[in-house]
Amino acid sequence: MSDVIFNLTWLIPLPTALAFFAIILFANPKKRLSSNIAIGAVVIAWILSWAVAITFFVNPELTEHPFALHVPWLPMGGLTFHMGVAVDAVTAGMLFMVGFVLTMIFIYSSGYMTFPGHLDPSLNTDGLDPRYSRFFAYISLFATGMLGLVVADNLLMLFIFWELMGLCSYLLIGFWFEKSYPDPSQITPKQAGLKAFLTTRVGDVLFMMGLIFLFIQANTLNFQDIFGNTAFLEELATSTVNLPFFGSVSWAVLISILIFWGAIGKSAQFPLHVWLPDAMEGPTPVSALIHAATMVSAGVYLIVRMSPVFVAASEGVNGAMTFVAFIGAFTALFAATIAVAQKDIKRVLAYSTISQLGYMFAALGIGAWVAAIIHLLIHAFFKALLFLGSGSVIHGVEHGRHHAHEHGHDDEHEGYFDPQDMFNMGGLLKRMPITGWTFIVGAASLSAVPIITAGFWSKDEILAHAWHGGHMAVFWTLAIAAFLTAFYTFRQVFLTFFGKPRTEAAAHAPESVRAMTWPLIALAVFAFAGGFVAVPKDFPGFGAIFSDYMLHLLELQGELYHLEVAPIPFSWTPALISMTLALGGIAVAWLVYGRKPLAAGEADPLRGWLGPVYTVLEHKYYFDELYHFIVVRPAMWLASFFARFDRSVIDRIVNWVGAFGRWLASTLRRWFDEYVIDGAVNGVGLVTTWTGAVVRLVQTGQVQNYLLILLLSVVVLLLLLPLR
Amino acid sequence: MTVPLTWYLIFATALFSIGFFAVLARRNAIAVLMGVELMLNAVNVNLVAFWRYLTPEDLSGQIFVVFVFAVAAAEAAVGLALMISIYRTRKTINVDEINELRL
Amino acid sequence: MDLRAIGESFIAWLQGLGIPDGWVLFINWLVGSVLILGLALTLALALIWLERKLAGRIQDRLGPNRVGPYGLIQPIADALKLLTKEDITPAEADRITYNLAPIIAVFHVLMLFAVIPFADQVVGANINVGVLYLMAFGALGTMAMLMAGWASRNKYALLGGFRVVAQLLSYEIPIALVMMIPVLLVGSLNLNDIASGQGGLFGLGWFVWIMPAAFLLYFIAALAEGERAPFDLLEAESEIVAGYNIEYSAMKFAWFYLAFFLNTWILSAIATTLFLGGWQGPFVDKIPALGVVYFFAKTFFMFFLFAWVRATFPRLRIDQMMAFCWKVLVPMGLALLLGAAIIVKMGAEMSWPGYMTNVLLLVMNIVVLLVMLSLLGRYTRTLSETKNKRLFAPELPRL
Amino acid sequence: MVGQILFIIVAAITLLMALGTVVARNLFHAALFLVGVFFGIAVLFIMLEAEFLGAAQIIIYIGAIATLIVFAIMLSKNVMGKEAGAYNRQWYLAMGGVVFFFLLMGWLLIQMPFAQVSAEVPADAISQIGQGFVGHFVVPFEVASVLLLVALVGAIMLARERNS
Repeated sequence: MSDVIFNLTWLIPLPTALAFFAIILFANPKKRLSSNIAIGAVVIAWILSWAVAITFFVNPELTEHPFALHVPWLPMGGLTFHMGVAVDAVTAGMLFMVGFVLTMIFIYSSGYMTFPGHLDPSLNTDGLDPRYSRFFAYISLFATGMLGLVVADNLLMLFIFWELMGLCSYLLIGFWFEKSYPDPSQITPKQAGLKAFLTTRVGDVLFMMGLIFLFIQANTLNFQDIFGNTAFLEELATSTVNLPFFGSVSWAVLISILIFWGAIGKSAQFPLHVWLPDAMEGPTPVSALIHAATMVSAGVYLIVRMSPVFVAASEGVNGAMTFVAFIGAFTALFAATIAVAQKDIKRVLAYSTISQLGYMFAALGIGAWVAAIIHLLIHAFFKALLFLGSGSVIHGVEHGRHHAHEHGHDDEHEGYFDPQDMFNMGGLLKRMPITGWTFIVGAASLSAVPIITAGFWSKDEILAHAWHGGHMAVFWTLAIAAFLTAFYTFRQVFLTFFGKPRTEAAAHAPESVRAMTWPLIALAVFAFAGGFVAVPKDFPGFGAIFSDYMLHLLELQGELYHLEVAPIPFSWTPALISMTLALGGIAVAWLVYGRKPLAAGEADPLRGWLGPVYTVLEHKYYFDELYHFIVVRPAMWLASFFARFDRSVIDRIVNWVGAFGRWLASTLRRWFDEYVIDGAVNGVGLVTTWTGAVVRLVQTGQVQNYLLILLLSVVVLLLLLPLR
Repeated sequence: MTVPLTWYLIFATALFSIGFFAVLARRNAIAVLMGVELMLNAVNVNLVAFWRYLTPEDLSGQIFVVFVFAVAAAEAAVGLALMISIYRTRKTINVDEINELRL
Repeated sequence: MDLRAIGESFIAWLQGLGIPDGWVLFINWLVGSVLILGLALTLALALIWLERKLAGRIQDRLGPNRVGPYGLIQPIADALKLLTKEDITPAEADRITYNLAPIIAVFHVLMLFAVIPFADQVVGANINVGVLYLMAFGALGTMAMLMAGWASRNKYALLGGFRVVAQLLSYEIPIALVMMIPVLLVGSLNLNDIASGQGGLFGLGWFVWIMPAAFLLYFIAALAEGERAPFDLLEAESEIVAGYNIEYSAMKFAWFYLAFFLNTWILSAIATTLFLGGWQGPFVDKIPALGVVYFFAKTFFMFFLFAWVRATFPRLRIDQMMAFCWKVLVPMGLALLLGAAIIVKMGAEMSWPGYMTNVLLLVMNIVVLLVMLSLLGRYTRTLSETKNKRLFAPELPRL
Repeated sequence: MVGQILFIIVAAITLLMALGTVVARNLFHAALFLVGVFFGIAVLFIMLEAEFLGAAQIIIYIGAIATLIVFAIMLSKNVMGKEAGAYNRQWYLAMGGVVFFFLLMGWLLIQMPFAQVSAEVPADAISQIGQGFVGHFVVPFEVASVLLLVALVGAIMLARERNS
């Protein structure tokens, strides 16, 4: 039975791919039809992925023999790339999450992608975005990429789907490419898409180099062939290579670091994190789907997949894992600090995403890959929920603004009204109860409110690992980040939902349509309850009820790949620290923003208390400016230098050569032309005429002549046979 | 099996040569087509003889003959249709009078 | 009373005379051939009388009744008359071809007798490609008529020759398709096997019961193959004055005449073998000689049907004849063959009980027949509507 | 021995018929000789114990192809007249080439050793052929059917009266 279901695995990415082609080729003019096709396809994919995932969950013994199915694809000399699918515990978990989240966001999008405020309303015919169909085509293609990435059984396919997602990300960030802002320093969707694409390109190039090195070493890119082969991993860890500047490192370290750069780019880790906040220029479902739940977590997924290589990399020289842990922990804290000072509702969430992904990488770096994958899954649920909630809020505020505009309560005295600015909101809980409460559930989960939220269990797992493994630096970094997380999350909640409306738009914001609220509710359930798969076994009370199922499954899988996944004993110290920090963060947020809600036009109280630090944080540590200075400016300067060089040196040489050529030509022309060229042309003509006259005799136009010649040739050949 | 294989082959060669002669020398296109049919039949005889004498267990030889039948039938149908068509326009089907392809 | 035993005892007797084996075989074949030939020629006389008599009765006449009792000697008298008449060859005729044509015409029919199983194992040549053999020598007949039509140097004869090609070649396709169906059901091309595959109590195993549409199709196509009314366009007296055999007279005409009647009888015999169970009948397993009786009874019944149709139906127009073949019979034959193939194969794969396959085949046949009839009905309705609308319809709807 | 005599008789008749096909000035006679050749080859097939092919040869070549050829002769020639100049100008060259080709091939064939096996033909040869068509040779079989269909349509299109 399970085999029958697993044999369907390869079908999972197919419906959405077909939906993409169907929409692009046929359904484009019909908007509702397009969205229905896309939703139908993703629902099929969802059913298939849950069928596969649940089949896997109920048969834990399958972990010993993961399902794999592949067919030959690209023969390359002696080797053949295989195209195939594989299902193991990680895949099953990802399928469970991805299928569900995709479906929820697709449904949400069908409500969200109504006419945006910045466009000319005269274009509006049916209340839908002018490129509604195209949007669904893109996200269908994206869904294909994500599902394909999850089920792929080799790195080449993974890379292809990875890049496919990159493309979709670019297309979707710049979806509203005609949008522009009065403030020229504010990034437009077009620029944001370009920025995301180019930034991730840095990581992807390094990733590809890593893949090439790995392929050279392993002669295969199939997961099981690489990870199941301990001898090979051993060899990878011991054989070394000499690099300039870095000296002698093992192949494992080189490959791991290169591949990790791919993850850094995709998951927006420091220092390639700059694209993700700007990616918020895309439609909010895209932010939820790509830049919170699925694509950015693909980096984490990749590193989880590659864990055996990373473990091998840290055997001799303890380089790769430490690097991962450092990048992760640093990013977690770094992004959390920035998030504190943002005023755009989506940017806060974007930095929060970066921060949470940092958590996962930190967990991977300290070897707690089980905790990382669980946090990945749970984070996807609540972060998707938060993003969708923020989208709902933005939508509501925009609608409220239109409403207020029509009724003469205009508050656009500053000219441009930003519907994403939290300081323009307030008191929305009353206007949008479903959005509000689900958002609060997501926020609680993100802030890791103890015991009752999913986020608590997964985050606690990471902290416990760090504590138990003695990685104190990592532990404290993450702990501070956890405090900040709780603070900025509830800062957001209080600013948005509590107090009194600070603008007319917020005062008139309506609750969103049902297509948007139902996915919120569904996701809220998971954001709340999903964590119980990660309750440690010996946690008092709960541990006995929830039998630590996911951990168990993943541990079995770890054994398969020879990863050490000894379950850590529960200890109170880190748990209490994490509880305290989370509740403390919420409490501080309440003190600052909740107790005395801000009035309209009032500045952030933090600005006064933090002073210049706040400005630095508000400007994201000036990273954009830094990159502008060290990368963009030199590149521009170099370009203009080369342009000048081209004009002043190369052009002159060329012109001189040209002038000389013209002189030479005019001198030689007559003589050369008359005798050589004319002679050659006439000669060719004569020879052609003469040859033609001779050869013409052969072509009689009569088939039988030709056949006779054929016969005579065959006879001659046969006669030559004995002479051979 | 008293007849040696070589006899069949020589018979087929003779038939083939006769057919080829018709193809080479007859003026009428239908006669040329008949020559082609003779050649195809010679090939069939060869195929069957080889099948019978070399690989009687494996019936590929016979199967190939059936394919030759199919090709011959298609060739006859299209060829004769062409001839009728040419006859309508040129009032002749003598091959040596049809030399449109000459320069 | 086993007929096979008679043959074997004959062989044994010959061997007892001390004749070498090769010669025994030769004599055996010779005797068999002579027997079959004699049977065929005698049959022809009977058939001519029978058909004329039947046609007479059906058309409310007496038919031949002057020579002999009930006119029984009439065919012999006719034969004698033909033998004594002047044998004319047109001056411009292509002599060899002209003389060869009637010989081939009779030759191909007589060759067909060789594979007909008159009773169990009583076959001239029990070859394992019997059905193909029938088709092969059936095709030879076209050649004979074409030769006759061309060699006569007569416009009507040539037109007859054209019609021969058009009609016989076209109707060979549905008849070949439908002849393949019993082959499919039995799984053998051997005619004796096909006949013995239709056993069963009181003829319930005859293929006509489970493939009635196929039988009907065979019957219609056989009418055309046998150049019989309503498909006797090849010789249509009122149009092309007897067609390809217009110039033939005396004995050469007699050959064609003979070939015509024997052909009809052979077509009946094939129908009997393929669809009516051949020599099968009650108690035939006890007394094998009964098989001959049953076989001839069924064949003559079929012949009676042919004669009946000939005596009652008017002749078709040539375009109707062609259209009927290509637009009705061929699709129907294809549908039947495909359906039978699928059902037989499914039955074999899923190991259904035999009656299940048979019932399905019957249902399939009836469905095909009904679909065809409803299409034809719709066509005739539009035809009559068009006629009603405009009295002088310039163009009839195409079938 | 009997087989050899039989073969020689059949082969000789067939070759004479083939020569007749090539030599006959009257195209219709040529076609009739061709029918004789086909018949002789069918006999040879049966002598080679390929009864299926023998029957198929008669059905297809005599029943269809020869009939078609005769039909085409009737449609395309002045039926009542004789053909003048049956051969083109290169016929002596062709004759020489063909005879030389035959001698050369015959010489080569006599030299050639063949690994003959003397096995019986399988009893279910016909069903094996059928299974070959829908089994190992299914693709060529389908291609052949497409070829025949295309030939059918093409022949109709080519031979159709243009102005009707």
